Amino acid sequence: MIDVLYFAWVRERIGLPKEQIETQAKTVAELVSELVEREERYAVAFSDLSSLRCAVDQELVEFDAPITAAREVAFFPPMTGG
Amino acid sequence: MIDVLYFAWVRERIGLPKEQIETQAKTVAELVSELVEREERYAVAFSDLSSLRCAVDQELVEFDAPITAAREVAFFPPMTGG
Amino acid sequence: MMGIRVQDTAFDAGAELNTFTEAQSGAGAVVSFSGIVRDVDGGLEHMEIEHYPAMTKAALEQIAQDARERWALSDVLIIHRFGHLRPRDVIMMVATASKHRADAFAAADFLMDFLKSRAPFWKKEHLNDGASWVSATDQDEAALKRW
Amino acid sequence: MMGIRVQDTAFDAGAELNTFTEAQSGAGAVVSFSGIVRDVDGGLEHMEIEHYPAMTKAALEQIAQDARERWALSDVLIIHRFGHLRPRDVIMMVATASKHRADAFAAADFLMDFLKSRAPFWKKEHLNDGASWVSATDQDEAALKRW
Repeated sequence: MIDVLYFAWVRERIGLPKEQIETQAKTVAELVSELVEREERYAVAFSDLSSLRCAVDQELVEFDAPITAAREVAFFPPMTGG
Repeated sequence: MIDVLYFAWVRERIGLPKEQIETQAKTVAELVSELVEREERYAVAFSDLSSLRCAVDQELVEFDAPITAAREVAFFPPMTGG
Repeated sequence: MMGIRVQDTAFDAGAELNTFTEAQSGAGAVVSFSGIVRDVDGGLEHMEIEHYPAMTKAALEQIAQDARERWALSDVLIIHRFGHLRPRDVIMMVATASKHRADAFAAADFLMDFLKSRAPFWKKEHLNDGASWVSATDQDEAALKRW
Repeated sequence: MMGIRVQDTAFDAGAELNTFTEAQSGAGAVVSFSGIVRDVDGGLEHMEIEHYPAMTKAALEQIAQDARERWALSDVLIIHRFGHLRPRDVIMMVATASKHRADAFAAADFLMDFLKSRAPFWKKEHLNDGASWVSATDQDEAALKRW
């Protein structure tokens, strides 16, 4: 089981801030593929990966990052701090 | 008659902050030459013009600037504001 | 030294600047930056800032640490709000202290570039006629390449 | 807008920053710089700052005006002390406000470079073992060439 978090418009499109997911995905990209196949709202949220960023265990990573040992994966748009 | 002002170590070497001078000098440089011939303390203060700056009527200028219409000439070391 | 705060309450940027300045010994230069909620053509009702609580503080500490490794800083302060903000509210501030001014200036500029694109905050503008998430700009991403 | 003050009394940099920030409408970025009297290896008793009263304010206004012509600034503040200062006293501050942060940062940096070498102030350090005028550095003069 892995915690998956969504922020900003990703959260709004998927409709929840956090969920626990049972997955065999080895990378963030594989996790995305699994989610996209689940329901339309995931397919919409993940339709353009270039407009998304992800973090594994609170570290910014690329989509090919491994998640086999991860406890938490987060998806969000490019950040707009400051 | 022209007001001549001295600041910082120029003031200290010449021994006064301001004096009125009767001069026919046409440029700052000519005024400096006149002053240098007056007394040793002026010769000391003006011995190295590259370490001095001057202003005519409160505007920074080069030593070849005209002073025929000037009311005030000031001499000082490079500024150290901020 | 280094101070990092993430909070939903307002803070007094001037008081923070004074406290920061007074805490320094040996610094000759203090630079501060304040980011302010701009009204969008008079139509902004409020701004909502979302963040990633488990990640935010560590991300800001990392950015501050990177700045400390690049410049001779005696101190760094970062305060960033989240939650509900109104036009003209101060969103965040950074302050840097150093012996000479070039370090404090460069570090504050660097901190802002990285805060903008690498700290997990997202802004949503609630306008008279609807709400929308603020988009990151290519310019913000390009700014990172300066360093 | 533009505020220029030359004074022998102390000022509250934080309060000035707040007043400056609150006066802005439409600005998203405020940058401030404070210059602080550094102790020189523990030996500084006080610093004396001399200036050229008839020229100082006009020179600062010219520098501020130059900054306003180069960047999109909504406001500029310069406060500079003269007279008798002690270690850790704030000598001077500048603040700049703009819509976007790049303008405020560049303008504050520019103001400081020109204040340093083109505003008629001279610093004298009174140390335990004697007094001496602070020398301008080649670095200060070189900094002007950046602009």
